[in-house]
Amino acid sequence: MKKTIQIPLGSQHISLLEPIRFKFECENEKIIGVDADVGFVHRGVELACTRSFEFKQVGYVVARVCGLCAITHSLSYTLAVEKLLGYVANDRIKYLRMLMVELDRIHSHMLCLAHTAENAGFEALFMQIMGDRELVMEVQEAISGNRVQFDYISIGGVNRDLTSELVDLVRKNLTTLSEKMEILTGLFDNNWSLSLKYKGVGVLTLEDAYTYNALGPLARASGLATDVRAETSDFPYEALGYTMMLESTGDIHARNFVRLREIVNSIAICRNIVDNLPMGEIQEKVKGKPKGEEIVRIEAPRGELFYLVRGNGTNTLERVRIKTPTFSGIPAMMEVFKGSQYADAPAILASFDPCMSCTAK
Amino acid sequence: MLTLILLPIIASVFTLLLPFKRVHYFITASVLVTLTLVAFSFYSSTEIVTFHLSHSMSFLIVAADVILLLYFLYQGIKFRSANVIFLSAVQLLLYGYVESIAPTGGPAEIVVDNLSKFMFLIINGVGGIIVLYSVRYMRDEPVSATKKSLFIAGLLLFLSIMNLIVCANSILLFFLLFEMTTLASYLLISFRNDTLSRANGLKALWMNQIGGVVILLGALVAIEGYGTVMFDTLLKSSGGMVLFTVALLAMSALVKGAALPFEGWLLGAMVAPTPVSAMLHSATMVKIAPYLILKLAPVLGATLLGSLLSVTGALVFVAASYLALSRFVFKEILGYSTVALLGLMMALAAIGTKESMTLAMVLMLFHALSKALLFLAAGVLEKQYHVKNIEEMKGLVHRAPKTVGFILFGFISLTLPPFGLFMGKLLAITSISSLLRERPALLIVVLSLVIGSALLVLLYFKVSSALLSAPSDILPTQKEHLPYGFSIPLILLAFYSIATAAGFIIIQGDLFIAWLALPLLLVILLPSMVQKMERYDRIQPYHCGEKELFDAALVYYEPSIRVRQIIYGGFGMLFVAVAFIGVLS
Amino acid sequence: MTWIWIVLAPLLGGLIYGGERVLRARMQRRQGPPLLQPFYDMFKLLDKRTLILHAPHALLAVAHFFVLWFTVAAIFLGWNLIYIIFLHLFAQILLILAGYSVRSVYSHLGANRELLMVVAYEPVLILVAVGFYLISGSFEITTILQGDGYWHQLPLLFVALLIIVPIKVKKSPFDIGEAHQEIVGGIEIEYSGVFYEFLYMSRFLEYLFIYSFVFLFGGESYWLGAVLVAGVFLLVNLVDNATARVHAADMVKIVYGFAMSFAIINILGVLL
Amino acid sequence: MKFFTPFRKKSPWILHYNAGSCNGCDIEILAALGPKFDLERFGVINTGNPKQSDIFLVTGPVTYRSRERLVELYTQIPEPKVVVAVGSCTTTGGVFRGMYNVEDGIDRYIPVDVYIPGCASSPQLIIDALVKAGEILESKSKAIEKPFKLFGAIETIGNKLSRLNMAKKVHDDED
Repeated sequence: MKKTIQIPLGSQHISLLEPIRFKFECENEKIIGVDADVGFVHRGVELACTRSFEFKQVGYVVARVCGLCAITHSLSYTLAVEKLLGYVANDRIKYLRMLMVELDRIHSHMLCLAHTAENAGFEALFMQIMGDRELVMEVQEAISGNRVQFDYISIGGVNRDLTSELVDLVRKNLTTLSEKMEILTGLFDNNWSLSLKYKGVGVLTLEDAYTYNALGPLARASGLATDVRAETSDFPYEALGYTMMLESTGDIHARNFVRLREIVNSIAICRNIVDNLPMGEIQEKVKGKPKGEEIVRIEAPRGELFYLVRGNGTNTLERVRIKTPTFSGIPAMMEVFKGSQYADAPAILASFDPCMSCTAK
Repeated sequence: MLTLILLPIIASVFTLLLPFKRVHYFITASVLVTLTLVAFSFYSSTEIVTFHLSHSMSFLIVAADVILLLYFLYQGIKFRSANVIFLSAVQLLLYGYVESIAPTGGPAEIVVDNLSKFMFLIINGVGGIIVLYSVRYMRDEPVSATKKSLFIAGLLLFLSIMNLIVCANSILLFFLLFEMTTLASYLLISFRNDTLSRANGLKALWMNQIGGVVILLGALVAIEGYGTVMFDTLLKSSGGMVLFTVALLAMSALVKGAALPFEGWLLGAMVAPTPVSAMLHSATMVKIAPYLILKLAPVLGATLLGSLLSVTGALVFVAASYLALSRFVFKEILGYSTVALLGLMMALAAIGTKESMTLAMVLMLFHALSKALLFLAAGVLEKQYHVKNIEEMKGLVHRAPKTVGFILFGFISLTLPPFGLFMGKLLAITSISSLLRERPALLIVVLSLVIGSALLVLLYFKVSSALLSAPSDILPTQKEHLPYGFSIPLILLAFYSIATAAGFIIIQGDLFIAWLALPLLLVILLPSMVQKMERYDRIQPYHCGEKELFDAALVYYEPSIRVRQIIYGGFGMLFVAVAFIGVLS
Repeated sequence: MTWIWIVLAPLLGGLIYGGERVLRARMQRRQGPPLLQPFYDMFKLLDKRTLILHAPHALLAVAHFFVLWFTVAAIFLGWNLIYIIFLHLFAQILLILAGYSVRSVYSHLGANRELLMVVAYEPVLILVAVGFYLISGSFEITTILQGDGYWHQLPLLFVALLIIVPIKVKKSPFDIGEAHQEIVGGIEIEYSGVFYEFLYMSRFLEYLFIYSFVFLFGGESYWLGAVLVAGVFLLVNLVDNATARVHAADMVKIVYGFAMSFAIINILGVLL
Repeated sequence: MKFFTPFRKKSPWILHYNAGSCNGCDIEILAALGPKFDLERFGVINTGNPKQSDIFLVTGPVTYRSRERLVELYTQIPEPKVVVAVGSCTTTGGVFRGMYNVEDGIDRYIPVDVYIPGCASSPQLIIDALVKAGEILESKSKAIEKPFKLFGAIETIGNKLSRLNMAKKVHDDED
């Protein structure tokens, strides 16, 4: 007796930004089995980095692995190469890089929140968050010259300086944004229909988070305290007001809340950065060719981003290995899908904030 | 009158004597034509016919009753069924006592009134067609030729039993015939003689025997209170005990009508060959239930008992429709929907106003036609395509367009205007609404009517969806070969449905109702327009850009065990409450 | 005059829909499309190449539209309310059959949900009709419209109707039948060109159908009816913009738990 | 008909497909639908369903596995239709040009009407392109537009079914 329906979700689907294909085995609309396929976006970036590009270009190539966390990709790569070359950036460069990463985190989290709301059928909330998000986009465009692919970081520094007008703009927009965030937090907490759609839905338990090695906001929403910003000392996060946001329930609501609170935290960090910006050069000459092997971990908006770079003393690198946070998020996601309703699937998917182009490279 | 009863008996003898060949078609067809004509002539005449039974006949009846009960007892012992043994013994004792105190003489034992004439129409019109159909159906059944003949002869005999039961005026005669229908269902359900059939047959036996017991109890009370066993005398008298008798008889109707919690026997009956399901368990035999309530309705109207009965019936309508959604076997789905609609008919009959009784009769007629059609079509699917399960029926419209067409027609006639079931429900809402001010309890009936109808629509279209779901590209549909033995009964039934629907509209004389038939025109026009669509290009369905085809299954709702317990417990209590209220009033 | 209204019914519904899209955009702090956008869409759809899956699928959508039009015409002509509800049910059934008739998963899911919606709102509609009957003594719309305002006698029934309006006009929180992010429009997914046009226009007629029930609560005072319709229209759009889509099961629970019990309480109140 | 053509540009419904992009352009399309840029002013609806779309927005350099889906979706859009290549890598392959799994732009598979440069294309550019696409839409006829290459399912069905006119015609042309 066949009682199950197969429901496809993807590779093209209106609730998806990127191609990923799920095949749900459902009883009525209750999901009992999932089959996932993530390889639609594979372009072969890793190989190309060691064949067709010189190591100085690779920073801009790996940024194209993913548009949402482009800045963290180029930062990780740059840091790795700088370590190979024995270069340590000055504080101003560090602060500027951090500023961009945190701004990127804000816009990425807001996009995720908006997308989750849209996929839960709440169009007005989507519009509201997208409207507020433009405040960050404006700042990013003003600082880097581009809205999405910033190409801000280069080996030995950053490409543009932060002028005092820009500092004013950052302050102004972030103040407005933090007011909006309070409204949003209240909305996410109190809306009756959102609580039906979010609370207790798509629960990733702490054990599952351990088992499947979940990273980033979704691990923190399950109560797993993991954040590279607290674990490494490449950047002075603790000094600039970083706190780790933890939730315990692990449902969509918790993930949203981790993101909401991280946005608030990132706003605070950004303000601290522009308030305490040290003086110094923004671009320094770095000489030599990378030789040896180096590992770098950076907290991208979706969790730990891992880079391995190996050079052999020539202009072309020997190996670039990228491991992205979504890669380990997908098995966890498949586990969460089982037992939930198909009607929730798009919202759960969006709340995991998967980045397929990161995963498939 | 005699024709109706004797002709099937004679025909059955002929069927047994003559070998299983074309001659059976001839016999059954001629029986069908004669019976239908006679029933019609009865229906058009207005006189009320009565018969007195002679003394020897009465003796025969007693003897038949005792033999029958002893046979049940024997079957109970043979298959070690405690329920059957116990109930048979109780019945034997009760029957002996009742017969000993039963008064003799009095009014006629057989009265053919308007209600009986109406029932004749259903029994002979629909039943005859089913017998005709069963000739072709049995040809493919893997049993011996004698058994095939026996089967048809049995069905024919059953017709005459039914013809007699609807004009029985004596409760005791009614009891005998009631038990004979029980016997018929027992024998026909266990016809295939495997373990499952046997078990279901015994289940049907003991459940129906509960009905027998309450009838005897009713007779007992009637004799004690009024010294009569005749329906008409009883219904004319007044006073405390009448309602108790009526309550007991109504309980037997609930059992026969497979109202919850007794729906088990009717569903078990679906293992029997399809003509049996069609004949006994949807078209004719179970109609005894609403018939009995209709007979009792003059007393019931506006009493607490009447309200309780109609509420029970209405709740059965909802609950059975709901339970049906969890089923997969096509015939079981039909069975559940029969249970549901019988509940509705009883509810309407028990309200007891003239209008609601008419509506109950309308529902009976149209339900018999539609359900018979559906069951026969289900039989065709079973024999020709070997599908029983609705999951196997996906896209069957391509393989069997004709049969599927008949099934869809059946569903349409059960749900849409201008067919009788729809009109019946529609008018019922109007007529019950006008009673609401006096009897607020009927609000439950209105509600159940609406919710139940909605659930039934859900059910039917769940099945239709399986039949219709076709892939995008239309290969030329295959020509379906439907043997005449199957197609003629189906066409006859469809024709009857349309004709009666048209007749009903004309009788109503309401222009609006005629307008309601207009959407149907659209449905009829659609197939002819299909040809014109050739010029449009075809595409594949959208599957998110993927190329593989995904297969959808049907929705189903599995009530949890707890919900089931609540439903059965509730209906058990309602069943007991009927007797209780009867005693109180 | 009535006949002109009947012929123009889809256009009237289109205006309501266009107004609603503008209103929704303004509520989301956007400029939104022009008021006549639904008509632009209609004309564009007429000009597309028509691709179909198979003939019955396409034709059932056409039948759905015409039966729905007939239903709306019956409302304008002041027929029996119960007949109208059942005619509407018939139109819905045609649509659901269309959804089932193709081997497309989303279409099937949409049809399943549409069926659930029918099961949810149909009893409430009938109860509303029964409520009108109890006050006015007739199911005929012409008679119902002669009574004085019903909303003070049937306040809870009005609330019950309010709950099911979003189901019928496919608005959050009950837009489960369409649910673009889940099942990409449900039944309408496989339609294109002219045949999608029919489904697109039947949405306009649905607006007229359900809002005319609201209008009836005004009774003989057409002004009151119009005010009620405008109020409900605003309210429904506000709620649409303040809620996410709930599950199908939740919808059934809400409708049966609240709308039905309100309706029953109100009717019992009238009766006793 | 002449009467209807002006309405095409007033209601361009879009279908968005990511054929291997870095999702930079995709989020910009989303931003363009948001309240600041508000594409719905122009009557744009993101239908997500090829059968009701007029404009096919493609992002990404077309990876090996997404090309079949690309063509499948393209054939499901009824004519008149316009294809917009969003972003540098969609038009030429961009930074990914020459990578082993990349097909260097969509115009190897389907005819493109509007190319948008930029990495990533900004919402303003996307709006501009959609307006342009609307104009092109007006000048198109209802004649069948075929992809340059067909894959798998459509081909086999085209062989099997003479009545699947569209696939058949395309197939005949290829032979």
